[in-house]
Amino acid sequence: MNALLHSAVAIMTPLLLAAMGGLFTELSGMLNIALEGLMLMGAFSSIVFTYLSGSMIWGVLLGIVATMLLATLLAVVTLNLKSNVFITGLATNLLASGLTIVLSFRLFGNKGVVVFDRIGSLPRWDIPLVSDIPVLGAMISGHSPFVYLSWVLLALSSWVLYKTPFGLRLRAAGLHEKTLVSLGLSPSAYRFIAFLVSAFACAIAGAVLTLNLGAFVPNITSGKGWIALVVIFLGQKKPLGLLGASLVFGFADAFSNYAQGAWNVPADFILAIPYLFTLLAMVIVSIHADWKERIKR
Amino acid sequence: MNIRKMLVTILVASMVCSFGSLAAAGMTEQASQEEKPLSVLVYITGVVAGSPPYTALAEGANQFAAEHPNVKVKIYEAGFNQAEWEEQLTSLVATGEYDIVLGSNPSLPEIAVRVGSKFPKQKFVITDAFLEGNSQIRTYLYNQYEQSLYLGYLAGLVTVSDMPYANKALKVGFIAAQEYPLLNKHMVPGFLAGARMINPAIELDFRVVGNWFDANKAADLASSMRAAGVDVFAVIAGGAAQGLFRVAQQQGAYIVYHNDNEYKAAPSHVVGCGSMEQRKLVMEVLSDVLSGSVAYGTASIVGVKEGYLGFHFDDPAYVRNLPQDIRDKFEAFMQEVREGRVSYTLPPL
Amino acid sequence: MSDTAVTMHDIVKTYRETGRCANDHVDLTVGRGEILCLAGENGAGKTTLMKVLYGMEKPESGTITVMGKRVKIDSPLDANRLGIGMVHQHFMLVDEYTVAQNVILGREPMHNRFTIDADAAKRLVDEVIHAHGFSIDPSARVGSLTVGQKQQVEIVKMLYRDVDILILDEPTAVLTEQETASLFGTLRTLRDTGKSLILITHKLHEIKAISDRVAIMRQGRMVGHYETASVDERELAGLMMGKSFSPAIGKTPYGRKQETVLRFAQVSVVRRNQGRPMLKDVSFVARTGEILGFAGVGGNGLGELESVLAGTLPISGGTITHRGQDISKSDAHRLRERGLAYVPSDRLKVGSALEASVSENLIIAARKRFSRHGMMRGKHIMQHARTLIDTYSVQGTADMPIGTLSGGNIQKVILAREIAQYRDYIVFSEPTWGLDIASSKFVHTQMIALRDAGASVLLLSSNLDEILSLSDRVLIFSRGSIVAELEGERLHTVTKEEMGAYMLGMHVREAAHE
Amino acid sequence: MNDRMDRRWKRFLGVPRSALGSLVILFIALAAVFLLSFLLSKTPARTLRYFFIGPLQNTYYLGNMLNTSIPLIFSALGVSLAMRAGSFNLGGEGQLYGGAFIATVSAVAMAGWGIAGVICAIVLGAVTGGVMAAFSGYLRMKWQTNELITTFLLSNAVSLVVGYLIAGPFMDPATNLIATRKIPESFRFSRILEPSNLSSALVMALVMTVVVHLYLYRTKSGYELRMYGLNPRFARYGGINSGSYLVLPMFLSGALYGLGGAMAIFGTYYACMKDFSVGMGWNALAVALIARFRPVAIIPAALFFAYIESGARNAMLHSDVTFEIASIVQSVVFFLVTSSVLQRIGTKRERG
Repeated sequence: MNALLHSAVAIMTPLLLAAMGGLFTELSGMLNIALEGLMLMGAFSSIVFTYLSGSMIWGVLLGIVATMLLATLLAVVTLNLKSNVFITGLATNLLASGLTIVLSFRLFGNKGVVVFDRIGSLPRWDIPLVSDIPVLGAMISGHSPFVYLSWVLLALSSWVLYKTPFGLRLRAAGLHEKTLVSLGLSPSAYRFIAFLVSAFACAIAGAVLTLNLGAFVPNITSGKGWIALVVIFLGQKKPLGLLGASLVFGFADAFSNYAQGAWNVPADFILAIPYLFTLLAMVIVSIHADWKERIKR
Repeated sequence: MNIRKMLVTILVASMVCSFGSLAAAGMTEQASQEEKPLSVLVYITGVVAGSPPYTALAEGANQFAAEHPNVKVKIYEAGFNQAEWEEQLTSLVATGEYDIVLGSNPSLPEIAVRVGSKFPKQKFVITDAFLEGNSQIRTYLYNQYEQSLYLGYLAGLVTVSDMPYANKALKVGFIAAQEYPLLNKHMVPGFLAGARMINPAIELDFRVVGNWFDANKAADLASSMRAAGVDVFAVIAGGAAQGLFRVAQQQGAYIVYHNDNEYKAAPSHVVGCGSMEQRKLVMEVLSDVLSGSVAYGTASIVGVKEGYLGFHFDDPAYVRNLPQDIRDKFEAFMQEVREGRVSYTLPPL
Repeated sequence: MSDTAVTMHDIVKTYRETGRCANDHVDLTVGRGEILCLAGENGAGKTTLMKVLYGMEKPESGTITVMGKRVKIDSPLDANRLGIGMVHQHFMLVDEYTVAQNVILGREPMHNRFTIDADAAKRLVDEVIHAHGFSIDPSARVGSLTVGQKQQVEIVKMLYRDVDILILDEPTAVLTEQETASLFGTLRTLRDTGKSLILITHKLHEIKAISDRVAIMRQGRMVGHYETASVDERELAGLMMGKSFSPAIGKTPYGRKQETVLRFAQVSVVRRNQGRPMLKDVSFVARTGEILGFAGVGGNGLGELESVLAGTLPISGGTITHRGQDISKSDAHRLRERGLAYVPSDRLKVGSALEASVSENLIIAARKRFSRHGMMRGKHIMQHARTLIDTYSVQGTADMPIGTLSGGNIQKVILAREIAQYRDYIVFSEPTWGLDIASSKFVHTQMIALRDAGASVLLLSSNLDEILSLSDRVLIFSRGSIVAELEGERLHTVTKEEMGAYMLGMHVREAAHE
Repeated sequence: MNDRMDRRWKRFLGVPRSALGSLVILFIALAAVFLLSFLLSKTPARTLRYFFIGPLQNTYYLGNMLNTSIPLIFSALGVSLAMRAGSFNLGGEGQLYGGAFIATVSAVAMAGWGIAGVICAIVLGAVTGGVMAAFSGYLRMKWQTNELITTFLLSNAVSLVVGYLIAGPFMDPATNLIATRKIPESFRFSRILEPSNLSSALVMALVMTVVVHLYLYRTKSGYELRMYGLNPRFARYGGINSGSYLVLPMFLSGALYGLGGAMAIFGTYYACMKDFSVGMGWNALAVALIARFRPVAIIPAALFFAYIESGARNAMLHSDVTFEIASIVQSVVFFLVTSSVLQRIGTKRERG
C-alpha cells in the first residue's frame, strides 16, 4: 500500500505540472489542447540542454525557453492571426512530435531513443520529520526534487492566480472578457502570457519524464497532455482540485501497474482502469455539484 | 480594389510558375535514369529507430549496397499502423522501381501475397516470418522460442543464485510493449520454459506497457514487479525499455536482452544479450539475389544451430557481471542448444 | 481654463462591418459641473459617440478637447487618465468576483510589489461607497447583487478611478423607481462636487428631471444642444423623432371580468443550497380580458416567477393550474403545447438564437405547424415570416440572422412570434427594456389590443410607470412573496412612493386575493 | 439573382468571405511547404513534385486519396452533428474503432445472411458508436458532466478493451496481423478505380453528407437540434425538449463515427486490425473545423485533408522525406488554415 501511494505521487507529478500550466490558459478562456506537444518539446529540449550544458538546472531553464518559443508560435497564430485554438493546438502537437525527431536526428544522428550517459539519476529527497509519519511519510517523502518543486509551483500558481493583479485580470479575461476591454486592458495579452506559463509548466513536466530516465524516447509523453486536460476539468479548475484530481489519476495508474501482477486479467483491461476510474470520479463530482444546485421537490 | 486584383494576379501567377518549375524538375530527373542497377526496397513495418532487428535490416542492406556499386537501396518506414501497410507496399511496388522487397515481420508474407498477386513479377524476401509455397516469396523465421528459451535459462540461473541483487523469490519478469502473436506464442512461453529448466517452481510475472514509448510507465511497472519479487527481467518494449534500464540501475535488478548487444544500457545489470544475425542474413540474401539463387517459395526456420541466433559472449560485461559457475552452466546449455540436444516443441504461430 | 469639460468636434465614425455611419460630423460640448443628457432614439449614435470619448471606438476624423487640452484617446486607460469614466448599459462586471475585486480590477492597490492588498482594496472601495452614500458591501459577490446594486458597483468603479467626467449609458433602463430616484440623488451630489455627467437616455421625463442641458441626436447627426428648462417633453420628443409625437397611451377602461385562466396556489421554490426560498407561498389568479401587473425590485422573485411561468424552473411546493388542469410539473415543452406565449426579459440570451435567421426564430414554438411528417415546410415558413415582418414593420428580411437587427426590431420579431403563438394567456417580462419611445409605445399598444381581444396578459416589470399605466390589477413582490394586491380605485390613487414602500417590504399585504 | 445564388452557395459551403483570403492562406502554406522542403530534403524538387502532383498523377494514387477521405467524411459529419447541437464529441476514435470492431465481428457471424447480414452488421457498428457517445450525452443530461472529457476517457478505455478483444478471443488464427477474421467476400463493397483501394463506400459518404445536410436544414428534428446548439436557453424557452438534444445528437454523432469505422472495414480493410483507427478521430475533428461544421463543406475539407495526407505519403514513397517531416508540413498547414485574419484579407478595409 505504501509503495502504491508513493508511486501514485510520482506518477501524478508530470500530470500535475502540465495541468497547472493548462489551468492558466483554461482560466484565461482558451482550451489548450497543445499541452501534449508542449510537454514533448520540454521533455526533449530540457534533456538535450542538460546534456549540452552539463547542468540540470541550466538544462531545465533552457528547455523552458525552447518550449516557450513553441508556445509563442502557438499564441501568435491563435491570438494574432485568430486561428481556431483547437486546430492550432493539434498543429502544435504534430509539430512537436515531428520537430523533436528531426532535431534528434540532426543533433545525434539518431531518430529513436537517445541515451545520455552523462546524466545521472535524479536525487531522492527524504523529508526528515515527515518520513516518520506512518502512511503519509511513505507517500510524500523520498521523491525527486521535481515532485516538491511541483508543489511549490502549485502554491505559487495559486498565489499568482488569486493574490496578484495579474491573476485577477487573467481570470477576468476568461470570465467576462468585455470587462477587461472596457478597462482598457487587452484579454489577448493575458492569454498570451497564459500560453507562456503553460509552456513553462509543461516544459518542467516534460523534464520530469526525460531526466528521470536519462534518455529521450520519441513520443515519451504518450497522451499525458490529454490526461492533464482531464485533470483540469476534474479538478474543477482550482489549484487544490488539480492536486486531488491528479492524485486520483496517479493512484489509478499505480494501482493498474500493481494489478497487472496481482490479477489474472488481460493487461489491456487493466490499462483501461485509469480512464474508467477517472470517468467515475468525474461523474461523482458532477453528481455532487448538480445536487447542490437542484430545486427541492 | 485595383491593388487587390493585382495581388490576386501575382499570387496566381507565382503559383502557376512554381508548379510549372516543379513539373519540369521532375521531368529532368526521370530522364537521367539510364542503366538500371539492382534496386532494393527495405520495407520497415514500423520505424527503424529503437528496433534492433529493423536497424540491422537497414544497416545490412546499406552495407551491401556500399560494397556493391550497382545496388541501390531505399529504406521505407511504414509506421506502426498495420492497417496502412498493405496500401503503402502496393504503392511502392506499383512504381516498378524495385527488383526485390526486403522486410522483417511475421505478418508481412500475407500482405506480400496480396500485393504480389497484383504484381506477379515482384519478389519478396521476408525474415522473421514463415510462409511456404508462394513462388514470389522467400521467408526465414528466427526461432525466437529458442532464443527466449536460453535467455530464460540464464534468467533462471540468476534468480536462484546468490548474486547481489538476486532475491529468494522464484520469480522472473517479462515487460512487453504490446501483446502480439509471436510474443505470446513463442517468446513468453519460451522464456518461462527456459527458466523452469532450472527450477520448475519459477513463476513468470508478465506485464504490458500499452505502447512502445512510455518509458516512465515501464519504469513504474519494473518497480512494481521488483517489489513483487522479480529480480531478472526480459523486455521487448522498444523505447520504453529505457524505463527498465533506469530502474535496474537505481534499485538493483538484472536484465537479459533479446536480439541485440545492450550491455552498455545498464552496465553491471544487463547480464546477458541474445544475438540475432539479421545483418548477416540480409547480406547473404542480397548476394543470393544478385546471383539469382534465391529459393523462392521456400521457408526456413533459423536458430542457433544455423548460426542466425546466438548470444553475445564476447562482451567483457558478460564476464564481469556473471560469476564463473553460472557462466559455465549457461555455456554448457548453449552448447547443447547449438548441437540440437535440447528438446522442445515449437508452438505453432 | 474654461468651464467646458469636454468638447468633441466633427466626429465621424463609420462601422466597418455594416458600413453604417453612426456619427456623421458630430459636435458635443459638456460643461464643468453639469448634467448633460445625450438623448435620441435607438440607433441615433449616442453610444457610439460616447465610446469614442471613452477610447473604445476609433473615429475616422474629429478632435476631442478635455479640460481645454487637445487630446488623443486610444483606449479606456487613456480616458481614465484624463478623468473620463463610463458606465456601460450592459454591465462590465465579473459576476464571480466581489464588489471590491470588480472595482479595483486594472488598478489594484498593492501590498508589496506583487501582491494585491485585499484589505486596502476593501477599505478604499468602502471609502468611495460611503463618500457617495451607496449601500453595497464591498465583499459581496457581484452575481448576487440586484441590478441597481450592480450599477452602483459600476459607478463606484469609475469614482474609484477619480474621474471628473462620468458617462452613463442608459443608466435607468433596468432600475426601479426607487433605484432611479436614488441614482439621480447620487448624480446630483456628484454634480455639486464639480463633476460633469453625461447621461445617455431616451426617457423624456428623466431628461426633464435630472439634466441641466440636453444634446439631441438623430440618425447619426447632432440636432443641437438645449437648456433643459427651455424645452418641454413634447418638443423633446419632436426633436428626437423628427416629427410631433404624443407620449400618452390610450387605453379603454378595464371592464369585464371573465373566467380564470391561470391559478397559482401556495407556489414555492427552494434551492437546496440556499436557505431563503426564492418564491414563497405565491398565490394568485389571472383572468381573461385583463392585464395583471407584477411589480418588484430585482432579486425579489420576479425573475423566478418568470422562469416558473415559462416552465424552465421546477417548483418545490404548491400547485399551478391552467384552465382547471394541473400544470405544476409541466416543463416548457408541455406548456408551449398548451399555448403558452411568453416574451422573455432577456431577449438576446433567451428570446432568440442570434445566429439563426429571422424566419427560423419566428417558428420556434410553432414548429409543429410548419412541418409535415417531420420535414420542414420551407415555403410556408418563409410566407409566415414575410407576413409577420410586414405586419409588425420589422426592419429586416426573413433570411437575415436575427442578431444583425437592432434591439427594437428583435423585440418586434419576438412579439410577433409570441402573439401569433398565444391562445389564451401571454406573459410579458420587461417588454420595453432598452426600447426607445416609438418601440415602447408599439409594445404597449399591442398589449392593450391583446387584452381587449380577451387575452389574459401577465406583465412583469420593474418599470412602475409601465405597470401603473397598463395594468388592471397589480401584485407587488417582496422577498419572494406577494405583499400587496392593488385593484380598481386603489390603483389610481396609489403613489409611486407607496409602491416603493411595498416593494421594499416596508408595508404588509393589505388586500387579500381571492 | 446571380449575386443571390453566389451568396447562398457561399453560406452553404462556408467559403470565406473573400476568395483572396483563401488564396493568401493557400499561398503561405505553399510557401511554408517549399521552405521546409528545401530545409529538410536533399532533393527538394522531387519532394515537392510528389507532394503536390503525386496524389493526382494516376488513378491509383487518386483513388487512394479519395479512399482516405471516406472515413474522414463520415467522422467529420459525426463531429459536426454533435457540434451543431452544442456538444463536443472528443471520443470519435474509440467510437469509430468500437463500431468497426462490432461491425466486423457481426459480419463474420452473419456470413450466411447475404445482404441482410451486411445491413445488420453496419447498423450494429453504427449503434455501437452511437451508444458510446450517447452515454456521455446521458451523463451530461442527467448531471451536467462535461461530455468533452467523458467521451475522451470512455474512448480511451474502450479502445484498450477492443484492442484486447482483437488480439485475444477474436483474433484470426490464420493471420499474423493482429486482426479479426475477415468479413465474407460477398459482404465487401465493390471497388472502383482498380487497382486503388477506393470502394463504393465513397458513394455512401456522399449520400450520407446529403442526408445529414437535409436532416439539419430540412427536418423538424434538425431544426430543433440546430436551435438547441445555437442557444440552448432559447430552445428550452421555445418548448424544445432540451434533454433529448443532449443525447440524440451525441448518438447520431457516435453512430456516424461507427459508420465511418464500418465503411473502412467493408470498403478497404475487410478485417478489424488492432489500432487501425489511431489518429482518425483527431483528423476528423480538423476536417470538421475547417468546414466549420457545415455538412456540405466537409467534402472539400476532407478532400483537402486527404490531399495533404496523400501528398505527404507520396513524398515519403518517392523521395527522401520521412514521416516526421511530413507531420511538420501538415502542422504548418493546420496552423494557417483557420486563421480568420488571413481570411479577411481583401474584404472591405476601414478607411483612414
